[in-house]
Order: sequence, then C-alpha cells, then structure tokens
Amino acid sequence: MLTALLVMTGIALLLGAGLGFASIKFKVEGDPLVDKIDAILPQTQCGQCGFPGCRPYANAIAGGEAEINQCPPGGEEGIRKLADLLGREFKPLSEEHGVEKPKSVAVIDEATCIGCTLCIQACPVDAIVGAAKQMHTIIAADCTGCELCLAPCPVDCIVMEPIAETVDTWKWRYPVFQIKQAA
Amino acid sequence: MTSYLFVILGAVLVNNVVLVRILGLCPFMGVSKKLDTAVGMGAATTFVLTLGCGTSYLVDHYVLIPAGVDYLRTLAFIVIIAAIVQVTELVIQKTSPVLHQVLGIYLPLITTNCAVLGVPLLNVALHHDLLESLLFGFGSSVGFSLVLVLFAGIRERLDGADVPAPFKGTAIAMVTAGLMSLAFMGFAGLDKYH
Amino acid sequence: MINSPYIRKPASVQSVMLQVLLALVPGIAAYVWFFGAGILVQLAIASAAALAGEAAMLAIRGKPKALFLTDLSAIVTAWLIALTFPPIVPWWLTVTGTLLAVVIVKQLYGGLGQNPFNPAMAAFCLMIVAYPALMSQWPAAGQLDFKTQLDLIFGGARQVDAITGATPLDALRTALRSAASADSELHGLRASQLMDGPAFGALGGKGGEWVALAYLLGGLWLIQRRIITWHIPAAFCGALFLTAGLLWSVRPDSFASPLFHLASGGAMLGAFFILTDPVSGATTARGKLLFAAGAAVLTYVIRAFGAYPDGIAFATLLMNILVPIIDMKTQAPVFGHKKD
Amino acid sequence: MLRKLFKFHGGVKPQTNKERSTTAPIAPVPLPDKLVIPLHQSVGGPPRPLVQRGDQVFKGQRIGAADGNLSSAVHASTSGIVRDVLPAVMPHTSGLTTLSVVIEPDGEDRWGELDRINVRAATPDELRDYLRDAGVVGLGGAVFPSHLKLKPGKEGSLDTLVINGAECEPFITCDDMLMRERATDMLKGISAMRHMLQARDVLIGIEDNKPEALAAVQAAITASGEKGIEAIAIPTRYPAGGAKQLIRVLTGIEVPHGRRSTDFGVQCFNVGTAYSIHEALEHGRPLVSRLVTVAGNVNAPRNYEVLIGTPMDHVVRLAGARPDTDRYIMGGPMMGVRMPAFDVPVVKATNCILVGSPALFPPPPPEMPCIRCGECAKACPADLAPFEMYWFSRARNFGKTQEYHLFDCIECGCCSFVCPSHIPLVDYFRFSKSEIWAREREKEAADTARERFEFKNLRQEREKQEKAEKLAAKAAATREKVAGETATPAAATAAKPSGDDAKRALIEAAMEKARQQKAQAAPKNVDVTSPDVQAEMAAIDARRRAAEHPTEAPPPPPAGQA
Repeated sequence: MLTALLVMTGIALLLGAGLGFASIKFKVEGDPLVDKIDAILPQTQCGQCGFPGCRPYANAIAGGEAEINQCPPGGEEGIRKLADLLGREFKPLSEEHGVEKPKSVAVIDEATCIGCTLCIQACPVDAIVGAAKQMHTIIAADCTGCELCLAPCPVDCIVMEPIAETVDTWKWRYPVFQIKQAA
Repeated sequence: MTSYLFVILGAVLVNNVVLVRILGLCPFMGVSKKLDTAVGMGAATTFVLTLGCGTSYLVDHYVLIPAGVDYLRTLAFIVIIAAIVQVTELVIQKTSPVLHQVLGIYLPLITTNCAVLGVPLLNVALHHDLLESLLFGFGSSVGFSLVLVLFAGIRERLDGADVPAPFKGTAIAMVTAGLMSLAFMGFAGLDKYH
Repeated sequence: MINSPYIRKPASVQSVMLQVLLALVPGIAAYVWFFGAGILVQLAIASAAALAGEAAMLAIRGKPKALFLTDLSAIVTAWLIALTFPPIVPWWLTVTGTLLAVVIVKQLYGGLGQNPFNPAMAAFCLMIVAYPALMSQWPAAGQLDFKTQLDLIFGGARQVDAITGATPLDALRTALRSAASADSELHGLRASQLMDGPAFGALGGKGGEWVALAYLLGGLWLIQRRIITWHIPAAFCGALFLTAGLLWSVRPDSFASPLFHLASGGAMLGAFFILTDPVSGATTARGKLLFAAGAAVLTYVIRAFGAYPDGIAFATLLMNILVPIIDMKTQAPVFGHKKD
Repeated sequence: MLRKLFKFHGGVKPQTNKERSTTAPIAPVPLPDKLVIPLHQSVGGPPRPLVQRGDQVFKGQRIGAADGNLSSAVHASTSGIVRDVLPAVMPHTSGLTTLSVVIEPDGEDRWGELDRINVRAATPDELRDYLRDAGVVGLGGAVFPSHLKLKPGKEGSLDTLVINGAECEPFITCDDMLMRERATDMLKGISAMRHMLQARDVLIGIEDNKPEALAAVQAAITASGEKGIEAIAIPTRYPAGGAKQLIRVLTGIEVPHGRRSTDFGVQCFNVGTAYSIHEALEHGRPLVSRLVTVAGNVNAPRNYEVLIGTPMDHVVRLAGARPDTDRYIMGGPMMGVRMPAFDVPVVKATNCILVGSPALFPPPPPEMPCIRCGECAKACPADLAPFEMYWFSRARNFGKTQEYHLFDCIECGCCSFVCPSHIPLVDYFRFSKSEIWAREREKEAADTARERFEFKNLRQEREKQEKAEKLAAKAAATREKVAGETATPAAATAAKPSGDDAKRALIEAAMEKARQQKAQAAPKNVDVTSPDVQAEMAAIDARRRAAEHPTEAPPPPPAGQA
C-alpha cells in the first residue's frame, strides 16, 4: 500500500514539475484569435450583441463568454463563418438580439432636423456631418446601418432606407432546383 | 525485422484502432468536419499516443512491476497520458493558436480518448517490448490519423450532398464510418499470413 | 428563369445508364451459356428489389418518382449485385443486399450522384461478412440445371456443399496454402499442376474466363462510346498484371499467373463496370490511374493473402474512401497555369 | 502560308446556324420614333450626362463624358431633341434601370461638327484620348474601352496583334458580313492599331466555316500590300472566338486569369472594333452604330447597321419575327443574355438579337443530380473541373469553389451544353461569383467601418484627455482665486446646472419648432440639393477629413460639447 502511494506520488510530482515548466516555457501572450473573429464581424458597431462594439464581442466569443449567434447584421452567413472558424455547431440567430434585415442606410429628413448634434455623437463611424444648430446629413457610403442614431434623435427625423439594387450590386440568384417542379 | 513491420501494418490497417477496434470514436466524429483540422488532430494524437506508449511502457516495467503494484496500471497510465496531453496542449497553443482553438475541446479530450489509454493497455496485453510498444503506438496513431483524414475528406464532400434531413450531420457520418469499417474488414487475415 | 446557354446536346443520365446496361449484355449471355439461366432470375429479383427500395425512399423523401426510377441507375446497381453474387444464393439474400445498397448506401446519402461508396460493392461486402458460407458457393460451369438452380434460389433446402465448390480463386488459394504446409497430401504440388483440375479452364475458371472476355468486349464498347475513359480499365489491368506477374515470377509455384488473375473472379467486371462508376470513383485523369492501380494492388493482396476469396469488392470500397483526397490532390492545372 | 496552329482543351461543336443570315447584304434600319441611349455602356464608371431635357443634339455629338480614364464616352446616334434624361430599363438580365438619354430624331440624321485628328501627327497618348472620347469599345461583346487596350506592354512593343474574326457563337454573323463587305476599311483600322501598339505581326483568326470572309480579308491584305499581316483559317470549334482561346490557337500562348495579355506580348481585338477605330480616326465619326445580326425565330435572318439606342423590337420587325416569339436574347445561344423586355435599346455590346421561341430554344429537361461523369471537364476550354465547382456552389461553399479556380471560368456555357444531367452549371458559377463579389464589398465596407470606428474612439479618448487637462488648469486657477478672494463657491456650483438647463430649454424650443415645421411643410424641402447646402456639406466634410489627419491640423472642437 505504501509502495503504491509512493509510486503514485512520485509520478504525480514528476509530471507536475514537467507541466509547470511547460506552462512557463510556452506561455502565450494575447490572443490572435480575437483578430480573426473581429475580421468576420460586420463592424457595424451596433451593439445588438449586447457588447459595446464588434471588438468587445469578438473578445467575448474568444473567451467563451458569448454565443456566436448574437450578431444580427452578420446574419446567418456570419454565424456560419464563425462556426467554421471555431469548429462549433451552427446555430440560428438568437432572437433576443434582433433579426436579420436588408442592408439599409440612415437618412436624415433635413427639413425636420434641428441640428442638435445628438446623432453625431451616437454615430460610431463618424458618418454624420453637421454642426450645432445646423442641419445634419449622412454620408451614405460610410453609414453601416447600425441604427444607433435613431434613438437619440429628439425629433425622429432619421429613417432607415434599404439600399436599392444597382447593376453593380445586382446578384445572380441561386439556380432553382427544378426537380421539385417536375414532380 | 518483418515482425516489426507486421506490428505497424497490423496496427495501421488490419486492426485499425478506429475502424476495427472501434476506439477513439469521439475525436473521429468530432474533429473530422474539415480536412486541415483533421490533419492537426491526427498529428497531435500521433505525438501523444507514441509518447504515451513509450512512457507507459517504461513506467510499467521499471516502476509498477518492480514495485509489485501493477494493479495500479490503469490509474498510472491515465495520469501519465493526462500530463502528456497537457504539455501537448501548451505547445500547440504556443505554436499554432488557430489549431489550438479549432481542436478546442478535443485536445483535452485526447486524455479521455479511449484509444490513447487503450493502446498502451493493449501493449501490455500483447506483451510487446519497448520497441514494439513504440511501433504499435505509432502504428495505431498513424492508422487513426489516416482514417481521420480520409473521413474528413469524405465529410467535406458530403457537406454538399443532398442528405435527407434526419440523417444530416453526425447520423450520416456514423453510416459512413460504418461503411469504412466494412471496407477495412477486407484487410482481415492479412496479419495472419506467413 | 432560363439563362444561357439556351441550346444543349441531346444527352441524359438515362442514356448513359442504358448504354452501361447494354454493355453488360454480352457478359450476361456468356454467363447464361456456361452457368445456366439462374442468373436471369437473380437479375430480375435484384432489379425488382432495387426499384422497390428506390421507390419507397423517393416516396418518403417526396422526390419525383417517375424521373428517378427511369434514370436506370438503380437497375445498374441491381445488375452488378446479381452478377457479383453467386448465382444460387437464396432470393432473400439478393433482396436484402440490393435493398441495403439502394436504401442505405445510395439513398441515405441523397440518392443518385451523392453516394461516396459503390452501392453494389458495399452490398457485396456486407453480405459476405454476414453470410460467408452462402456467399462462397459457386457452381462449376454446367454443373446445375435450371430447375436445381431455381430450387436453390427459392427452396429452403441448402445441401449445397455436396453440389457446389468454391470459386477457382478460392480453390486455388486453399490448395496453394495446403500445398505449402508439410503435412498436407497436396504438399509439393505446383500452382500450374493444381490449375489442371476440373474447375479450371485455359486461363481462369472454366467458363468464367469466357464471361470475363464478354465483359471485356462490353467494356471496350463503352470506351468506344465515350461513356467511360480508358484510364481506369487500363490502370487496373496493368497494375493487376504487374503485381501478379512480379510475385509469380519470383515464386511461380506459390502464386497464380497474372493472366489467371485477370481472367478470374470479378477482375474484368470490376475494371470496366464497377470501378468506372463515376459517382464513387475518381474523376481526374491522374486520379483515375491512381484509383484503379490502387484497387488492383489491393485486390491482389486480398486475393493472395487475405481472408476473402475475391478482393474486388473490398478494394473498391477501400479506394472509394480515398477518392475525395485523390481527386483533390490530382486536379489538372487550369488554363494559363500549366508548366510547359 | 502553312502556320502551325495550337489546340485548346475542350470546346464543343453546336450547330452553327449561320447560313441564312449571310445570304443578304448588310441593310440599314429606318429611324425609329425614339432612341434610348444608356450612358453606362462599357466597363468602367458611368459617364456623366452632358445634355439636358429639351437640348438639340446632332449625330455624333457627345452626350456622356467618360468618367476618368477607365471609361468611354457616349454619343447621340442621330440628330434630334433630347426628350428626357432618366433611368430606363437596360439590356441586362436583371431588368434594372440605368441613366439614359432619350432622343426624338428629327429625321434629318445630320452629323454635327466632328473633331478630326491627324493620325500621322498625333502622339499615341493623344490617339488614345481621342478614341476614348469617340466612345470606341470592344465590339465582341465585352465592351472594354479600346483605348485602354491600345497600350503596348512593358517593352513598348508587341509581338503579335491578334484580330478576332472567329465568331464562334452559333447564329451570329455580323463579323462575317463585316469582313465580307468592309474588309478594306477594317484593315486600315488594324494598321492604325498595329502602329499604336508597335506590333510586329498581325494574325487575323477566322473560323474555317467562313471561307468568303477569309477570302475577302486575304484579298484586302494583298491589295494593301502591307507585310506581316496574315488571315488564318482556324478549326471551327466553340469557343475558338474567346480571346484567350484564340490567342492560344494562333500563338500557343495561354494568358492566365488576372494577367494582361500584353505581358505575354499579345493583344486581341475584334474585327468590328478595328472597323470602328478606322471610322473614328479616318472620318472622325464616333461609335454611333454597329452591325447587329437578327436571327433565330424570324422569317428573314439578316445583318443590319443599327444606331445605338434603337429599340430592339424596331429592328426585329424588319426581319419579321414569328408570332410564337417569347424572348429576345442579346448575343448568341451559348452566352447570350436574356432581355427583360422587347423594347430595350441596342447598345454597343449588342452583336446579335437572337429571337427566341419555346420551339427553337425549349426549356431544358428537369435538372438531375450530378453523376460526376466528367463530360463538363472534358468540354471546358479553361481546363476546369466544373462538376466540382458546381458541387460546392450548390452547397454555397464559396471558399472551395475558388480552390477549384472559379474565377478562371469564362462562362462560355460548354459545360451546361454537354451535361447529361441538364444542370445549369454556368448559372451556379454566375451565382457563386456574384456572391463572392458581394462578400468582398461587404468585407471592404466592414474594414472601412472598423477603421473609422477606431479613429472615432481615438479621437474621443484624446478629447477626454484634453478636456481633463483644461479642467485641471481651470481648477488650479479657481483654487488660486478662492485662496485669494475667499469668496463663496456656491455661485460657481450653481452656474453649472443652470447652464445645462439653458441648453435643454434650447433643444426643447428647437424641437417645438421642428414639430411645427414637420406638421406644416414636411415635403417641401426634402430634396435638398441647393448649391449653398452642398457647399456647406463639402466644408463640413473637409473639416472632418482634416480631423482624420490630426498631425496635419488640430481637430475642431467637437460640436455640441460645450
């Protein structure tokens, strides 16, 4: 019995020492994975995921604190990519965080705008220009459609407009699988 | 010399650890969705298993048996393998973070991978000497990696197949594993031929 | 919504499958001539089972039955099953094998075009593992009349050991192995002497060699019709010939001649009809060569050293496992990226 | 004379159907009631309109100016009145609209003043600019601005200039007829191009099913006496007229995807382009018309000289469309584009109006699963494995499709043509390609957004710091004051909230005003594009841009943060 204990203790000590050495020798700084996750996120910085921006959400995913299905702007496609990267199972978008919408840009009704600058402060990507007491306008090309400017506007002069399809952004549709039709 | 060859060949093909001995199915099903992760997992397992076989043989022969405590074999082997897995994990985390993230829960799972415990125990049961143990461990893990990679190849293709909904994912993977196992039965008897 | 191109060559899956079936006809005719009409019954049983299994699965899956039942792919599978199984296996064995092939190996993967394994060969492997005795009884040429065959197929009585032997391949191997052991009465006999026995013909098994020749003819016609390419048959026959020739030239008394290997068992059927299944086989030119050569070597290894009489089925399945990787790694360089 | 020709992999031999449209000479088309000229007709940015509603235009007058160098100008194809400048349905599968100029012809078809160029005296750069403004683009179908292609490679000269007269698509004969009737002028255009490119040899590739065209071109070459030009009959096999395939057949060179052919010492132009270059350089006439084959479900297939902007049904009427016509296809049956309507305009890319009917182009039998038979790989002229690309396109696994070189696909349609399972393979590839492009656009947008977000955070951080510093300084000053005067600090603390109150009151007042405005005249001022507003916006934008480079200029005080 004593031998058994001694043997096991010996083994345990030896291995413990080895592990301790390895954990110091192979210490990893930072987490390059966050960058990879962040690269997949759509960078709307909308906060619908429950984190203050895309990077914090990426941190949370990498740290295992958040699910991969909390990003409505990224949509199913984004979830699929995250699942792929992280080797997790695909999950449908979590409903409490929102639904996937067509890509839109915010438009300010410039007749109603009172120039309060509240939306300018809310915009995460500085896509709204204007000065105090002067009418604001949105740079459509830079707008990510995060809708963060909607809530602060005291006069509700901002609306989201879906981006219209042009010949340059037009996409070929998925070919219809015709077997079903033949049935 | 030829007997060593038969040990390896037998471990890789005839008594393939996954498809014939049906050991280590957990990583086989879990880490075979993509080819590159399968390759990584195969490499990690090969490393752990070969090392584990050697170490466990040494511990068995120079510690457990002389001390008369060979009844502790299973326990001791588990501890040794767990430690080796931990070291491997640290090394992989340092050298290939993405592989580490991808292997995710499976790397610690090598610890509980029955193949990794099973093969050293088989070594004892088959009365292998040190070299045979190492070769057997290496052969088994090569066999494991081989079928894991091939399986991943098939699964990548199956991804596009119009599999009926109830069979999508793990179910059809199980069927595939079964058919692969069937194919490997063709090797039966090869190690008996002299 | 139809987009370009608006014109198409008249070609269909159905016509491809039909031509494969037609190419099998000479082989079947030779089979009937030498081994009796029992095989026709087996072909009918297998075809009916395949269609029934396919129809049931299509119904469950809500797919158009008329379209897929007439594509003839199930019939091809059924015929290959009937032609590789011994002709006197009981009917339920043929039915079970065919249903397994169609339902599990083909339809569970999504049906036509999606199965990674050759259905017919998977069925063969399943059945020989499950019923090794029944799957190893091959009548010699002209040994059984049609009525006896029918009795064997549909009757319950199976005193077959008395009337049937093993295949020439199996017989030869058993004999060679016992000839190699000192305490056997066959000790010291050479392979060539063994092959003078009644079960053997000029090249392979008696009668079987003619069937193989008929398959070869059908296969050549398929190549001429551009249904299959030369790569797989050539690589398979070449590699089998070389492997067998190598061992035969070293120890001619322990190993059968390469010609015997080519003419026996399912070699010709495999080379032209089984391995050339495009769905489960390799598709690139180099891939086809590798695939078929690998199958040939495995076939030989299993025939000569393994536990089963013929290796074609297992070799096919084993190579099927490798196909995705082979295809991936043997992609031909695309336009503008070739090294001159 | 016997030249070694090379082979390209794959290809198919569909029925050519070219005989009937070559029996009659090229015919003119009477002026239609109106011309709709899309401004965006070539690769590159859309040209900006130069005319307004009500303007009088002459034939050949520029109505759209090239947007930068990677674009090409657009011209009025006849004289008349501009009725409108508006988005109109364009000849594109999508059926989407594009900004177009609608011209009502005055019936006189009067040329305006043409700016000529002295070809002998002009430098190559001047010639290129001239061709850009003359709107000359590739007429083979790709409509790539020709002036961009008329630059020799790095060495300043070119080995071979390949002229594409192969015309491999079934039904189309406009290049054939052009070579038969206008070989001499075309040859002059070729000489000009040869001069600009400093090309050593010129090879004119013509499929051997056009002996008359070949003879005409050869006769013209002999007559011109120019050396180093050769018209070569090449085997008829679709797609021998693809630029890459033709270059391969004539020179043996394979130009990979994403590389310029001039890097390999070759450049390729269509015969029609050569002719329009001649028209522009010799006569000063910009590209206002082109040859169009009308074929398919018509009584008399024929080639017409059609003004750009002519509605397609106006042309088809001349050839006599049969009653069961159900669609127009722009181009041939292999690569042609289904038109969203019958009255879409003829554009520079329109080499053929193929009139379709269910009998002529029946819908394909139902799509079956791929059996990996490899027929498509055998037929692919780009040596691809279409069945693999299809497999992964269908599963939307776009990464894998690119591993199988999706973007090397030229969408020639050979794979769909031969597929025994009747799979619309090319549709799957087009789908995958546009999805990948969309994804790249999204990725770019995300990257910009990330950059801007990070910059904003940086700016806010710095502002906070600056504010803190200011506050600290102020506090220090106050402390000094307090120490000196020993006054009660109550006033100072009271002043702050009252300031906030004042601001809140201001916002309230403004909101009230806005509410009233909204109620009264909401729609009045929605379309704000008055010049001063724009100027203001520009000024704001400039300030913001300045803020993005803090080293160059200090950031303006953030608006609204008092």
